Parts: sequence; structure tokens; C-alpha cells
Amino acid sequence: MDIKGIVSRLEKTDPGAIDRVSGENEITLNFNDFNKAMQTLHDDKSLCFDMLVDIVAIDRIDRMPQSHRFDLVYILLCSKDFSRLLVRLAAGEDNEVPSVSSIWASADWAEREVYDLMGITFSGHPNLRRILTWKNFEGHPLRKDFPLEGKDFDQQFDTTSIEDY
Amino acid sequence: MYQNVYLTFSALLFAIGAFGVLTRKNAIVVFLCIEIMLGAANLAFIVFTAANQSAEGIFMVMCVMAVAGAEAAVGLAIFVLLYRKTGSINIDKFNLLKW
Amino acid sequence: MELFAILLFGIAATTTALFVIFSKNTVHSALWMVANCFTVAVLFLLLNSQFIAILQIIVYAGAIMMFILYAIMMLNLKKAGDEDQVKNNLAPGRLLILGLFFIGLIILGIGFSPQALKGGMGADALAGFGEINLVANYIFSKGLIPFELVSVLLTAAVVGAVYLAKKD
Amino acid sequence: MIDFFIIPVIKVIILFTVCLLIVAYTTWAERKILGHIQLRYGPMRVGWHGLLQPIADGIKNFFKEEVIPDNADKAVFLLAPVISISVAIILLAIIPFGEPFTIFGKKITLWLANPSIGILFILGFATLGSYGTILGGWSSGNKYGYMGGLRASAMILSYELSLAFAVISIIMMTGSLSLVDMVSAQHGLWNVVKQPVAFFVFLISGTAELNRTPFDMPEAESELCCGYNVEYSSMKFALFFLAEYTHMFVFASLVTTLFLGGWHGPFLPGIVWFFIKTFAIIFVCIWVRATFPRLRYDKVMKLEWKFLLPVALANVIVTGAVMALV
Amino acid sequence: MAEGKTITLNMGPHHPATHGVLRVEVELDGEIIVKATPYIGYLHRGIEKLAESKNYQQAIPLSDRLDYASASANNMGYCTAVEKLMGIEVPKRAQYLRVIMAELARIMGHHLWIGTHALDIGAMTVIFYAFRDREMIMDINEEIAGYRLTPTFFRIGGVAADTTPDFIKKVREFVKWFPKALQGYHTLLTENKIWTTRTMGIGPISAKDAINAGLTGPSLRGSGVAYDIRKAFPYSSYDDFDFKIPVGEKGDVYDRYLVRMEEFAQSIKIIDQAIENLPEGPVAIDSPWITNPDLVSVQTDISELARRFVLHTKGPVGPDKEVYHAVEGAKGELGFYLVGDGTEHPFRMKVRSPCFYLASALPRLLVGHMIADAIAIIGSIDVVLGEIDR
Amino acid sequence: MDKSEIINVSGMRPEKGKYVLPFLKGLAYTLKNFFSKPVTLQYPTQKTKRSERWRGLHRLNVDESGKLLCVACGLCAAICPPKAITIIPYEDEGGTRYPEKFVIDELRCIFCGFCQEVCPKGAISLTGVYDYVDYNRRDFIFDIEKLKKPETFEFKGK
Amino acid sequence: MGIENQLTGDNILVTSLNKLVNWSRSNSVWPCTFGLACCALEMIATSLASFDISRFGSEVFRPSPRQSDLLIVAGTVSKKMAPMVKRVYDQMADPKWVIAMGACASCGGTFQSYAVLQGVDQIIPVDVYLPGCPPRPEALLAGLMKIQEKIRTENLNQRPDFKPGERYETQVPKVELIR
Repeated sequence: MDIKGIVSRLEKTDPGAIDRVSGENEITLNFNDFNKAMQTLHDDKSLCFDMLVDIVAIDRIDRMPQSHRFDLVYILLCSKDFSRLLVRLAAGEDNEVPSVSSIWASADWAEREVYDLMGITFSGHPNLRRILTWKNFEGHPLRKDFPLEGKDFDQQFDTTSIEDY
Repeated sequence: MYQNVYLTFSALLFAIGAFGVLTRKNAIVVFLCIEIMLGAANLAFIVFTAANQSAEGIFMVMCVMAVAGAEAAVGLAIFVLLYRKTGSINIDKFNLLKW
Repeated sequence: MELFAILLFGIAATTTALFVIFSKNTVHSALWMVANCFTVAVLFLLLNSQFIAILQIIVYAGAIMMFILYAIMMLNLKKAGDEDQVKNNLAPGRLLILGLFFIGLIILGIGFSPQALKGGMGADALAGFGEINLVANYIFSKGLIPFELVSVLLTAAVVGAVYLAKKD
Repeated sequence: MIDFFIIPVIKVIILFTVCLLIVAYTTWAERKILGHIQLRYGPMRVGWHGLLQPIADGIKNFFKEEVIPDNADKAVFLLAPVISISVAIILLAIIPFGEPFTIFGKKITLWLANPSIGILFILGFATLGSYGTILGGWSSGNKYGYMGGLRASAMILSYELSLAFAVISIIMMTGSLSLVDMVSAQHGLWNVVKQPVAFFVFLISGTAELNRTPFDMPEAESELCCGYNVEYSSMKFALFFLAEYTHMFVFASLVTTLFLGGWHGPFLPGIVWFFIKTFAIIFVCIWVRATFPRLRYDKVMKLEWKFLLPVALANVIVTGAVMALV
Repeated sequence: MAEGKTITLNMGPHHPATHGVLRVEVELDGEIIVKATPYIGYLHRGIEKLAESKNYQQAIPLSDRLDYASASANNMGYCTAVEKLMGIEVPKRAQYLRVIMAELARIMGHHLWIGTHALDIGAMTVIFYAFRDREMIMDINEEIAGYRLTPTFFRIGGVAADTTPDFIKKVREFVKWFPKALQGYHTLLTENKIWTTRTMGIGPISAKDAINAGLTGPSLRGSGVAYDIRKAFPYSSYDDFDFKIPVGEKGDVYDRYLVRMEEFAQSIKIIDQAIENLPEGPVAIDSPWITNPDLVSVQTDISELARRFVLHTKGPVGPDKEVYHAVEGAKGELGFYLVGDGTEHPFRMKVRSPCFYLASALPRLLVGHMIADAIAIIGSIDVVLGEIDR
Repeated sequence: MDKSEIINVSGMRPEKGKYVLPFLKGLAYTLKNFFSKPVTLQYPTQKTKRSERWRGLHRLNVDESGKLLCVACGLCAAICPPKAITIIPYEDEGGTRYPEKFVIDELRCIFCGFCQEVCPKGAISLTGVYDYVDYNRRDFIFDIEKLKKPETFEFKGK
Repeated sequence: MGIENQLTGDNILVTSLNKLVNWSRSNSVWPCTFGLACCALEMIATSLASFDISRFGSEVFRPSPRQSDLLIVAGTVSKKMAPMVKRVYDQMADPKWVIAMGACASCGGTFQSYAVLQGVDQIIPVDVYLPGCPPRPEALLAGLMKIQEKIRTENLNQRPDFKPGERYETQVPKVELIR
């Protein structure tokens, strides 16, 4: 299904959910209608985006206002004709993005990873913990203001400083 | 020749077994004590058989062993069941039949 | 020499039996029980009944104790023994009865009149004894019905155990 | 004096050293055979084709640090390997390695003892050997070890049965429990021809009792790390290791004794035939290990209770029927 | 057992069957798994963050070390993604060479899988035969790229170097030899009763669940979904080749096994076609600000020299654009989400790693099976931790 | 996706009831391999030749007179992904540049071959030396002297 | 076993025993099955048919650290993994040796990031370093032989102790980029 069909289909069920069409297979959703629109994308028989391929978070640190600092890109795939759809959502540091892990099981870890590395929190996630870094890790490494080498790069490493789940 | 000695030990073992049955609360140890008692009985059987030169005693011992085996199977099944139900095998706790 | 051996293993048997009772750890109890089986088996050997001795080892040490050990391990009872100490269970009255019981048993054992025994246990009498043929002949002639009954008992036990162990 | 004391002592010494040497070299053979099956050489650099490898391993393990974990049950932990190895070595005592011969007018038998209950002795003590495994696993205070021990006990309890039933059909044919009698009875026709079913049942359940692939539940490297010996180090581990291979050697010689005609064979002296057959069985064990995947725990139980035991029982009944008819 | 009588077993991160440093905490009732929680991150190296500090070319070696079992396939993913970002069309010869390398890498990855999978289940010899054949691919890698495991052979705009005669010879040899070796694996495993009882009906996952859990690659195809990016979104001339997608039906361990075994054969088929029809021409585009001018022109032409300096001290520049590009790695959909910002560094590189989602599906795959099956299942979904943790 | 592009592997599932034959086939296969020649390379005594392109230890190439070709332009240090190369350039009165210090941390190096690729003078190249091991981290800091003769660091063992 | 601690002095017995034990130790180095990342694959390759570490008597990859003598740190040690590496090392029975295989284990390699430990010698002593990313299997064999060489020179009852940071050598000064 091409992007026009998707947009018209989505407009029918969730009017106003789409902020804009931002690419050849990319739509940007409004924050408020996000969860409902995602549900439609998954459930609707003619859309049928039943695989969440990945969630990408981008830290646009210079973007103003800061409430739109992060871009979240949900990459969806339709298992019928294998077409991709990129769903974009802008979020701020203190926005709680609605979790889609009840719609796609694969979102569980993907959202945890985004939380871990970017520090975006998700509301309604069953188990939002750090996943790649350790329990007492400070900061969110993929943010642009996080130094690549961390804080104690040159110091003698102490194994007891690591706390794990 | 030394039947008395054997029999004494048999009696001692039996007594120890009985003592254990009466004093221990752990069901499995009670069980082990019963086995000791059975063993003591076996010993007595064999002593008499050896003296009498007949096969009855040996046969009796085999029967006792069979009983012990059966007892082990059923008894342990019961214990496992009890443990699953109550989380303990302390025999003092199983007083449902007490009034 | 023989007396010495009997005494040695007899004492070993009683000691291990005592250890069975007084071990705090259930697995240790079971292990002492295995040792006890062994010493009793040696006593059987001293009585020239090889067959019963090895049967004792196969059945008791090999099967029953293995089974009990399996059950203990499955229930993970390593520390279950801590809560029941023998001392606490000895109410004075019970102790008295037990003591009497003990004394009676020992008198019974030592004083058992050898008249109940037909002949002495001479070396000649022991020759040819304890062989399997003797037992086999007995089992399949005179003892056939009890033997079959034992097998029925075992079957019943297996069925019962399976029924009990089945979940719910 | 000579008959009662000196000759047995000499025999014990020879048996002990030779058999332990053979057992040590069984490990070498296993590594070499596995190597060649897997297109490589195996030990090559210690001595000629790695011949000194078992010795190096032994000395190294002897001088390695002993680790006793804190939460281990210390007494049992130390006892377990001793049980394992001693039982394995006891079993060697009654295996008839060759026909008796006369030297200096003395009749020398190539076995230490020939008790009338020989095969029962082996069955009984072989089970005891697994106490080492079970207790070792239990006492380590390690969950992997614990599970290994649990598996070991369940395995032994089950496979003992079919093993015994396979042996019973041989006992029925020989009419004796003595191993020497069994070998003598196979003069001319080996039991493997008369009792092929019992042979296979014995081979399979024996492999299972040895805890070797495809039945290596208790140590299943990839599932339970090392299973029961996970916490053992240095000499204690080496004892387990040695016990495993001693058991394998005993098993192979038992198969030879019971089914492959023991020392019987043309041309060569009996003892040579015995060892040839034994090594053939050991080779088969290693070969099977190299080829097959590991069965799953419950499937192993299923195999025993639903296949091997009925087959062995049926074999006993058929043997009895045939013997009654003929 | 009664409630709360379960054992919690910590498998990993140092456990022989978890393929590296995956840690799975399993709760066992007897031998049955009632709950499984995978923990990851023990190999987290910050590749995504590192890529942001490197320029587009310097990040190529990083991509090698993602799924290190099949390094060239990751190169393929990264380089094609960068090319998509920059809008570059790669010469045909380079595309074919890339296909050869990527398919060889896929075979390499599957070699590792079959070896360790069989080893986990207890068949210890298969890994030896598999790695004998894997060594041949390593030799090919060494011949053309100069390194065994992490060839770093791809460049933005092409490949690092042209073929050598030895390379062609070795690839042909391998193509001829491998079907025989594959037959050997089949002999040892496919019909073996122990193998089938260990794998059939174990860890089944339905197509719907698999899609929902985000599985891709052989694990998804084992459930019967014919999703293969080489067919669905062809890249690097994959539509030139004739090959088929193996799919299973039941989605159990055995189906995943069969799918991968068939993929071996299909990959060999692709390599055969590619090496026989290898077109002539350059192996990299000749673009001033992307590829390296050759040494001769640098030493003779001062402007070329200057260009080289600018190129390498800065690096190729990515436009201010976002692309998502996925390739079919050995484990599934290996996607790269690249954000350029008009500089020579990627502003953000997100790796969509198939293994991450494979591992996330572990809890639902493991529950209800025995601990021995857990090993088989972890083996069958074939996770590589370098890719999960990045 | 049309059906012709799909193979259903269910057809490869073995028939039911085959027990013994596959076992025997497997055993025969392993036995066959038991008697075939091992493929092992007996490493310290046998060594294979590395390919021309093998990326081993680095060498700083010299011209006929024994002078380093390197002009310390720093391209290799710039491209090096792990930043294992340190160069301190020096320029004499004649305007010829050469490296005062050229240090490669061979431990840090990931042998990607970029340095060789970018060098405009062909001054640095990766040799076929692949088995240098040592006890100390210090030994892996290669200065110009060591970099001139990497072949001497080949492992010599018997 | 602990016997060696009783043997002190410098007599002929001790020296020859020393020789014997060193010989046996060097020829029976059992590595621990401990793979971390890319180098683990080369470690596997080393133990398999083409290179065959078993020729040195070292194919006995023990899954349990208790029984192994050699810890091959094969791959990137992330900071999250570092406590585990240390624990595995601590669980190993003495005498034990460590090979830091590859750039990552030796000094962090190309992963100079917040999550990676810059060299495993910060937490455990390393006997032999292997450069390469990953090193060839031959290099691992060379490393093993280097370890063997080292074992042969060791003293039976005196193995060097390690306190964290003691044998750790400071890093190469951070590279200044010249542009």
C-alpha cells in the first residue's frame, strides 16, 4: 500500500492523528493521538503493519523548542506485501511517550533500549529498566551531551563499582 | 558359634532403630530408622537360618527386602506429596487425623 | 579372629546406626545408613551367606538408599534437619520407657537361649550354605505362593507410588 | 602362605598398576581417536604422538590448588571422589582377564577373585559408584552440580534395571553367577550370537550407566557446565575423571566377558584376545560419543522404561521359553 | 512442587551454551522452565556512539564487529546504507563481489551456527567438519581482503580491491566442494533419531507470534513467513540471481534447522552464479570526494594528492538526510538507520540488529520447555552477542 | 512474493520410523573420516604462506639509501580508527619532513589496513607477520626502529 | 594440592621436582571455555581441526573455571562484564595463567568508549598479550607456547601474587592527532 492509501485510511479512523507526511514512506504523528494511531496501523486489516522492525531515537540537541528534542522513528513492516512505513514522533525530555509494547511484543526491548541509551521514558511499559548498560550507570550514553569516553575513562577501573541486575 | 553376639547386635540395632523412630521428627530419618530395624530383623533371620541350615530364613529376608522396597516406594511418594502440599516433612505437623 | 571381626563390624553397625539418628543433616543420615547397610552386609558375609550380603548391598545400598537420596535431594532438605534435635524430643517419661525397652531387648538378645537352634554352627554345617541353588529350590517349590504374593505386593507398591506421585 | 598371601598381593599390584595405566591411556586413546575422527591429530607434542600426555595431566592435577567452596558440605565433598574411584577399582578385582596357566607348578589364575556371586557383585558395586557422582553434585553447593547429581541418581535407578535383566538372560544360559563360568561357557559360541538382544540392551544401558554421550546427563557440558563435578578442582577432579574411565574400562571388559567370549579366540593367547575385544568396545564407546547428539533427560527415561526394559524382559521370557523347550 | 519451590538458575554470562555472554535467568520447576529472563549488555561496546565520533569510512571496521560471525554481511549493510544516504550507485562488478562476500559471510555465520548448535545438543563432531569448511572461506577472505574474520573489505562506493586469480580459483573450489560437505552435515544430523527428538516440536513459534515479536531471518522463515530482504527489497543486484527462499511450517527448532541448511545450498547457488557471471569493470566508483584515488595518480598529480588529504583528514560527507536501509544478514534483517548532518560524521547511526529481537523473544520461546531444550532453542535462534549489545 | 521463489523445507523432514539406518550412516561417516588424513596445520613446524594482502605487523618502508619514505603527513594517524598511530613530525632546514617519532601501538591496532591505503607515499605497509606475541604491553609500542624490521618479531618456536 | 608449599629450600629434590611439575604444567594447560566476542571465534577455530590446540594437550576446554589453568580473555571486556571476568579468574585454582587475546582484551582496541574496559589487565594479571583484531589462530598457539615457555621458568612454590593495579602498566599516552 502506498503512502497515500495509508494516510487516507488513517485519516478515516483517527482524524488529526497525522501531523504531516514527511517522506516517501514516512508519516509524522501527533503526540496526543499517537497510541491510537499506532493501534490502528497494527489492527486495520488493510494496513496490517504487524511487525515493529525497530525504534530509533535521535537526539536533536540543538533543536528548539527542547520539548521536541528527540525524534522517535518507528519502523513498521506489513507482513502481507512487505512494505515499510516509518512513523515519526517528536518528544521532549520530560514527555512520557505512550508505550506500544502491548501492540508489538518487539517494542518491549526496543523501548527499554531507547530508555537506556537516550533517556526517553515510556508510559505503560511493563518493565522499563536499563538493558544494555548496568544498573548504576549514570546518564544516557547516546545523548549528544554525553562524552564518548564516559566519565572515568582514564582511571583505574574497579569491578565493585558495577552493580548489575 | 557366636550366635549370641550376632543376636545382641541385632537387638541393639533394633533398639536404636526404635529409638530413632520415636525421637526423630524428620519423616525421612524415621524412615531410615525403620530400615535399620528391618535390617536388624534380617540379621536375626540369617543367624537362625545359618544355625538351622534351611532356606526359610533366607527367603524371609528376601521378603523383608521386598517389603522394604515397597515401603520405600510408597513412603517416599507420600513424603514427596506431603512436602508439595505443606512444604515440610516434619511428622509432628501432620496431625490432621488427630482430634 | 572371627569373634573379633564380628565385634568390629557389629560395633560399626551400631555406631553407624546411631549416627543415622543423631546426624542433623538428612543427607548425612542417609549416608550413614548406607554405611550401616554395608556393615550389616559384612555381618551377613561372616555368617557365610554371600548371596544375602550382596542382595543387601544391591537392594538396600543400591536401590532403596539411592531412591531415598534422590527424594531428599529433590526435596532439597539440606537444612530441614536443623529444626528437630533429638534432645528436645526426649520427654522424661518417654526416656524411661525407652530405657526399659533397651534393657529388655539387650537381655533378650544376650540371653536368647540357644535351645531354639537345632544344631551348632560348625564349619561343616556352613559349607554349601548360602548358595543360590538352595534358595532357588525353596522359592520355586515350597515358597512359591508367598513369592508370588511378594511380587503382587511390589506391583501394588509401584502402582501406589505412581498414583501418589502423579501431580494433583 | 604363597598361595594365600604372596600371589594375591603380586596380582593386586600388577592389576592395580597395569589397569590404572591402561585407564590413563584410555584418556589418551579417547583424545587421539576423537582427534582423528575430527580430522585432527590429538595430542602430539608431549612425547611421541603425545604419549606422555596422561602423565603430564596427572602430575599437573596433583600439584594444582585444592578449592573447597564455602557452601560445600566439606566431608561429603571430600568423600565423593574417593567413593567413585575406589568402587571403580574394586570392580576390577573379579574380572577374568585370561585363562589360568601354570607356572612353577603353581596354577595362576588371571583374576583376583572368583566369588560365586560374581556378576551380582559387579551390579551391586557399579551402582555404588554413582554415589560418588550424586554426592559430589549435591555437596558442591552449586546448582549445576545439584542438578547433575539429581540427574545421575535418576539415571542410575532406571538403567540398573535393564542392565540387570540383560545379565539375567546370560545367567539363565550359563546357570552360574560366576564370571569365570560364564566365560568358560562361551567356548565355541559367543553369547553375542546367542543373545544379540541382551547384548544391545547391555551396551546401551551400560553406556547410560557410564554417563557417556549420548547419555551424559549428569555432566552435559553445554547444559550444566560440568554437572556434578563443577566445583571440583585438582586431584579430586582427576579422581572423578579417572573413575569415569575406570568404569568405562570395567564396562568394556564386562561386555567382553559376558558377550564376546572373554579370553576365547584363535591363535593368540587369551589375555591378548581379551584386551583386543575390550579395546574394541572402548573404541565403539568413543566412536559413538563422536557421532551422536545427546538425548534429553526425559527421553532417556522414556527410552529406558518404554523400550529397553520391556525388550530386556521379553528377552528373558523368550530365553526361558527356549531353554524350557530345548 | 509447591509454589515458591522453584530453583533459579543463572545461565551465563559465562556458560558454554549461551554463545558468548548472554545471560538467561531461568526459573526451574524440576527440569521445566517456568520463567526465563534474558539479560544482555555484557558485550555493550557503544558502537553506535563510537560511530558518531568517526567519519563514514572509519566506521566500516566497527560494522565488521557487529555480527562477527558473518562480518562481510554487516559491511554490506553499512556500506549500502551509507551509499543510499549519499546517493551513490556502485559499479556492477563491485556489487557482484559484494554479493559473493556477503553470501560467503552468510555461510560462515551458518557454519558457526550449525557447529555450536550441534555441540550444544551434544554432537561434538559437526563443529569440526563445519569449521574445516569455514576455514576455506577464511582463506578466501584472506586472499581478497587480507584478514580472516573481519575482512573490512567493503568501502563506501565499492570494494577495497579487485579480485586476484587465486580468489576466483578458491571460490570455485569452494562452490564445488561445499555441497559434498553439506551432505555430510545432513548425514550426521538430519535423519538422526536423537537429533530429531531433540529438535522436533521444541520451541515452536507461530507465524503471527514471530512477526509480533519482531523475528526476522531464518527464525521467521522457519515459522513460514517468506520474508527475505534480498527478495522483498533487493539491493546490490540480488535480483539478478536465481535463488529460492526456504520456509518452514511449524516454526520449531527443527524447522529453523532445515531452513538454515537449505540456505547453505541457496547461498552456494548465488555465489556460483555471481562468480561465473562476474562483470568486468571498476570495483569502486570514481568519485572525487568519496573514494581513494590510486597511489600512482597521487604521486604524480598534486591535485589528486590534495584531494586525498582532504578526503582522509575529513572523510566523505554525508548529506543532511535520514535513511533506513536494511539487508539480509545471516541472522535476519540487519538495518542501519543513518542520520547525516552535512558533515563527515554520521549524526546518528542506529543498528537494527536481528539478534536483539531474537533474544527478546527468548522468554516466550523457553517457557514450558526443559533446560536441555533451552540450550537447543538458544542455539536454534542463533544469536550473536556482538550484534545484540552493539 | 510468488510461490516459485519459495522452498518449503517440510519436505525434507525425515519419514517416520527410520531409526537404525541413520545411526549407521552417521557412524559410517565418522568412521570414514577417522581413516582420512587430518587437515591440521602443525603450526610451529609448518607454516602457511600469507596472502599478499595479509594485514600483519606494520613496516615503515625505506628507499634504497635506507631513508624512511614517510614524510610525517599524518594521514595514517588521522584515518586510524582506534587512533593507534602517533606521529611527531620534524622538518629540517631543507624543508624535508620526516617523522621525529613514529609510534604504533600494535596492541591497540585493529589491522584494518586503512593506513596503508591512505598513505600517499607508500611509506607504511602491512606485512605478513601474524604471530607476534609477548609478555608485556610495553613491547607492543613499536617505534621507528622496530617498525623498520617487523619480520624479526615473527614467533620462533619449535 | 598444597604439597608444594611444604617444599622449600634449594636441594636437588626440589629442583628436579620443580622441573617435572613445570614440564607437566606446561604440557597440560587446560583453558577455560570463556568466549566474549569476536576473538572467541578464532579461539574456537584454534581448538578445531585446522589448527588443533589439542596437539599441545590443551583441547580440554573445561566449562568450569575450577578445573582450568588458562583463562583466554577472548574479546572485548565491557565494564558490565568485567566483574564476571574477575570472578571467573578468582574461581580458578592456582596456578593459573591469562592470555589477553586481541586488541580489545589487551587495551580496549578500537572501542575507546564509555562501556569498554581499556585492557583486562586493569582487573586481572595478564601473562601474554596477543595483538590483532582478532589474532590468527596461529597467534593464539604462539601465545600458548609463550605461556609454556613462561611456565618452564617458574618456581614451584612461588607464584607471583597480583594485586589489582600492580602489574597494570599505564596506557600509551593519548594520541595527539596531527592534521
